[in-house]
Amino acid sequence: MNDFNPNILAFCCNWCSYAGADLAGVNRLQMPPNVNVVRVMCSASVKPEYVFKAISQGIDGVLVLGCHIGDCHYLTGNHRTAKRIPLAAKILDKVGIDSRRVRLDWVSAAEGEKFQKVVTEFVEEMRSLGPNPMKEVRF
Amino acid sequence: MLLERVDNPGKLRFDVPYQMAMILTKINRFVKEGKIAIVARRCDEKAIAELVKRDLLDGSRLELIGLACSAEQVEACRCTDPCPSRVDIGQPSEPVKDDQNFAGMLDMSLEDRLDFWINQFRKCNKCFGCTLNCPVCFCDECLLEEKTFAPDKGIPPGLTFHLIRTVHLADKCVECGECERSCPVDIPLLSLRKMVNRDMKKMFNYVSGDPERMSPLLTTLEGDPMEDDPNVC
Amino acid sequence: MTRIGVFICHCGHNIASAIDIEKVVEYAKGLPGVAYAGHNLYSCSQEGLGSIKKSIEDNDLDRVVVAACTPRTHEPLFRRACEQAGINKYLFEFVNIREHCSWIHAKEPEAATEKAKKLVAMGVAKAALLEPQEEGESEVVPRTVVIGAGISGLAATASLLEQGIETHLVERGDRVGGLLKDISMVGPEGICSRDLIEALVDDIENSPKAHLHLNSRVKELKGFIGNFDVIITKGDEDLTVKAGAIIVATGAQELQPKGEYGFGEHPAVITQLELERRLGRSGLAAKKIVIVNCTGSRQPGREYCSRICCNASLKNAIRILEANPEAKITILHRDIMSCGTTAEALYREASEKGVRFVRYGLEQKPGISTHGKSIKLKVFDEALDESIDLDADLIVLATPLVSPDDSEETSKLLKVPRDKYGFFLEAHVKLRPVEFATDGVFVCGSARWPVSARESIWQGQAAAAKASIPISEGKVRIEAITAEVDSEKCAACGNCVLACPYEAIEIVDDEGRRAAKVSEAQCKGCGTCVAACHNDAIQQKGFSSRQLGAMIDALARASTEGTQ
Amino acid sequence: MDKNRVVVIGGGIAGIQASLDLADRGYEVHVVEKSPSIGGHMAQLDKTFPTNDCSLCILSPKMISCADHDNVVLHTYSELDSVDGAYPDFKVRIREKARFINTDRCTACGDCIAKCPVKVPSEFEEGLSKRKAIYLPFPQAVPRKVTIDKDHCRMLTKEKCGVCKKICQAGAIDYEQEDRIVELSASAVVVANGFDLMDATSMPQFGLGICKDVITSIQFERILSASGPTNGHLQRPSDATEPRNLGFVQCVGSRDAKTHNYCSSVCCMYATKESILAREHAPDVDIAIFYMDMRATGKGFQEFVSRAKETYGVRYIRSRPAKIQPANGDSGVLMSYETRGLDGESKTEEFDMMVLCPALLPSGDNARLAEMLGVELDDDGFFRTPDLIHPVDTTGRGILVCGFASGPIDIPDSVSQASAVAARAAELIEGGELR
Repeated sequence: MNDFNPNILAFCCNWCSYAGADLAGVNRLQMPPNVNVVRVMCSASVKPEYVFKAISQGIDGVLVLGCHIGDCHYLTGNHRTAKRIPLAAKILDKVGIDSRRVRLDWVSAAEGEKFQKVVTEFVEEMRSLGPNPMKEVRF
Repeated sequence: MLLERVDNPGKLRFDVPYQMAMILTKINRFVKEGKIAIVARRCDEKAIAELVKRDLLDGSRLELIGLACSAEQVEACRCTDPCPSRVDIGQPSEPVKDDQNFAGMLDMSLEDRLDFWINQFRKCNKCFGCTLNCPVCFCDECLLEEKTFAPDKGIPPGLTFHLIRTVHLADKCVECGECERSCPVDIPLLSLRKMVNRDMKKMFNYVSGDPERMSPLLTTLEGDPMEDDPNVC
Repeated sequence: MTRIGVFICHCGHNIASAIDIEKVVEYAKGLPGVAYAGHNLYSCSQEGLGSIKKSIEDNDLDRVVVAACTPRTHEPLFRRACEQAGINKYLFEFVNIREHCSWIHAKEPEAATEKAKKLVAMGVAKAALLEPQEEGESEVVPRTVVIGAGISGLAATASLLEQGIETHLVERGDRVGGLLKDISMVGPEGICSRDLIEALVDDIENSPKAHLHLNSRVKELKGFIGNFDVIITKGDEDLTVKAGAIIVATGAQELQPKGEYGFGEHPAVITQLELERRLGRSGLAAKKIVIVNCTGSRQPGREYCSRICCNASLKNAIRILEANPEAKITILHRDIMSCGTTAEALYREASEKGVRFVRYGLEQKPGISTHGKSIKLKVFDEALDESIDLDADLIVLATPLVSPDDSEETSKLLKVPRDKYGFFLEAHVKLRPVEFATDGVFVCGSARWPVSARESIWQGQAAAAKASIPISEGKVRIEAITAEVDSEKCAACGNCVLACPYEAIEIVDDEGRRAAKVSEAQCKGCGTCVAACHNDAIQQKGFSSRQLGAMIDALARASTEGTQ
Repeated sequence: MDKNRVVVIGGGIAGIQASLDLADRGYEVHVVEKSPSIGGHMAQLDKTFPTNDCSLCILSPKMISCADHDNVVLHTYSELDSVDGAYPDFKVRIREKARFINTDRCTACGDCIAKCPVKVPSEFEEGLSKRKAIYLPFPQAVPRKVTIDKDHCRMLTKEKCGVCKKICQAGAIDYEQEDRIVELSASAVVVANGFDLMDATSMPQFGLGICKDVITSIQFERILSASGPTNGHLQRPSDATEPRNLGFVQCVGSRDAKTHNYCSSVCCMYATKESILAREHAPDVDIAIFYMDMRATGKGFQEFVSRAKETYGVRYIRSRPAKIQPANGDSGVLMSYETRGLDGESKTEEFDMMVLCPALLPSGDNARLAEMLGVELDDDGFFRTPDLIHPVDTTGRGILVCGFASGPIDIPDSVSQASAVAARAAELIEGGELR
């Protein structure tokens, strides 16, 4: 197994995913220490700009986690997320960055285990992709 | 040129290489009343539709005079949709079947593709020609002139700059090609736009410039997402 | 330069067992803008909070970062401590190194320590750019408008008046009472509905704070919670009422089942509401009565169950039998939906009194044939698994309540959503049943979903409670974490207007310059508009793009430059 | 002047909503909850019908705002000792039972829980897993303070152990703590003490307690819950395997002349919800619901049932099972039931797992509480609300009721009743403009 340690940014919405991450902690669900959570009020407030900024600066992967469709604390915020983030991933692909470096998923406040699963899988995936090539790029 | 009366229409030239939608937004600021007739190619028409959607133009005050582009123009723009909904001037030409200019880019490995684009973007001297001449770029000041998203204010501006422009155009680019034409260093921007537009069609069945599709997709509830796997759409 | 204080919590063993607190403290000291870094055994204990407050004063700190547990439970506590030490509470940033670090990386102390450093660096980067925020207030007009004077609207009005709140009750008809006007007795309790209405109307008529507008409609609604302008129109006259809250109680109507079971063709085929009218007037001559439940409901096109019809059928069957024990009553049904205690007791009573229950299926609906005055029904009885014939001299169709013809108009006027059947859509099906997503506008009774008189009344009272809250307080608190627009940058493209789930943003024209404007009283601070803006012209306070951008920079920097 | 005070009995969703509305209305609210955390039965549910919203996701913010509200005082792990006086001046004595924890010091860090050697069946997990003798009932408990179960703690029963005290760095353990009595006066009292699940072992024909794979619906909620004892994996108790098929039995002990006449109102819908969720967890599981009348009267309910039938292939069988008995060995059950029609026949079908939907009973405290408050219960044991114009008023002035305490009712109706209670309390307190 390779020993590359990806550096990952995760946006979690305050009401579901951040709470789901908290629950994973409360239940002491162990997972790789590569994911750094930024709390936002709603996944719909995550600008694609943030994703691009992170990837362009060499962060290896970006997770965006929100409430399940229908559960959004702000009624329908996450419906927008569901379009913006996959599109951002696709755009990265167009310029030669693996779209798997950006992943959107839904984690509810009761899904500590899902948070663990998403984090673990994503870290594994980033490990297999290797370092973000943008790390080496200087403009 | 804004004419209030046309006495000798035969003298008018219709092959102005400007984007009419963009000009309209400027005219809009000082012509507050009355109807404006405008000669519009298909791309003008679509750009106008995008601006009308966003309430930046008042559609009811516009009368479009449809201008069909010539075969040479179609060829030059690699245009796949050259014919306005109503042809008043010119003869409709056959569209380019499928613009495959970008096919080569998609065939590249990710590594090569990144190399390719990085080399392209390194040429950028941040002249903002692509934004200033874009008919659907409507901000007065551009956020790309600020530091928030492009940490080094220098030239060339880095990858974020181009990615942000790309995502902003995703639900409104009408493939007029003005960005590419106005780029002094020949970055193949139209190809990038076309690739993303194809994704938009595939992911959300969304086509910019379609007046039937009333909402700017990325901000509204249209095209409802799938619950189970958010990454499939 | 900022003077940030960073406090790392041990949380007993909880954090300290996996994370080397000393190292994190040392690292924090070197971060830009940090004037002090320290640690506490339990930051949230009295001692911990005391030491944070003392450090703020001793070191003249202007921003505070606590790295401990989760903001979801502990943020208010630390914010309060900041406030007590004289720092605006929005200059506080929480870093979660317990749930998100020590607890989930318990066996990797080194990696956990490194991660904690990154998280602290990100928190500090954001903290440096935090700005003080004020929670605003806006005045509330101490008056309500209730639309619809059916039983639910009456109950809401009576409750508001009883609480001392001035109320305008707007009814489009010439009498109050709604559907109950046609019903003589309310079941299952068996209460005279006229008494019920009169009791409520007496209350209303005797109150100096009540304004009843009959033959009137709401023509226009503007404004937001605490400050609505309602234009009530009657004939040619318009009246503008300022109100703090609005209650929508526009009710429902009975479906007229054109063409079903000979309705409209044969005089002996009537709806349940017509049966109610006849029972109220003179009683019934008919001896053989068949009631057909679920006429026009629970079928394709109108899938829903209208909730109250089964109980009405049971109540009326018993009533007919009480007046005329010789009557033969058959209820054709698909399921008897008598939920709860009293309704189920009614079902039992009807069975005991001899009402015949025949279950039919949607696949084989009862067939009807008429010969002069007599009517024959052919029904496939699912329990017997065979067809039976029934003679009837009166057929009663229990049809569902449907939304009023003008509900679409009402919905556009009040800017409140409807479901696919035209009933109003509440803010949350489970937990906000009488609220709309729009603050200050409430819904009750059958306008939301078919309900019994009892339910209508308590929902009316519930809506009254909700409406009374901002009025009794006299002001509404405006979220500090709202969106704000830089109108210089705004291109008025309307993306934010479309994106806002609360309709809190509009494009306004300020001397020729069009720009988006956020109604702070309506904004919930979700930030959906922020991500929709192409020009960064709209920002979410406390989560600005500069702040989040700085966190991303800090993380990127930590990975390239390391955290040593 | 002191704020007007209202005492709310019960901290489930009805009590929480009533408290929030009353507190927002400006009254001082004292919530008396018998268990260590507020949240009630709703906290135990995985999802809620008909939208399948995650239950705790929507409840937890309300629990937190209740605890944080300046006008709310929570008395958890508490009960009413007595109520004297009458409207508008009730004298209420609340007994805050000893938790043996100094709650000012406890940070719920969990060190003590990790080290406590005593395990007992978890009430919250309906006995499907164990908790310690010092415990938080569930991770999102409010308040976040641990409690020592004095019936099982070794130190309190045998004076041996003391591990928690040694490990607690906050010094929060207090084995000497005694019950505390809080006395206060109140203008109104709200009863919101919810329901108890009927003990279905009293009906041996349904096999609960006899067959390992017969469980109650609330146990099934916990099995479905991602944070429950099986982490949301659909498993039957006997051998922890995924069942191939699964049955639901409706009206266990309800709509039944021998036990309880009434209909519990919510079982048809939650069984439908649990079926859909089970199919989502295990797409191949075959599900049958045995019922008498399908009762889907709420908003979106009928469509929900149709979805279960059409999209998820749930079989709805109109029949009342006669007997559920063990199949061969420890696992699975045999169910005998009668099919409908004149030539109805007796059938026996084997199920891997059976979920009972027992009657939801008036709280066991109701008789004592009604006597203490001087109000009447109805024939079924719920609080009587005879006045149609005041549907949340009991027979005692100033004593209001909401949620299941007044009769079988679902969550949205409990919530709107709770708000109605706030309106009625406000009417009473504000003195009445009219009378």
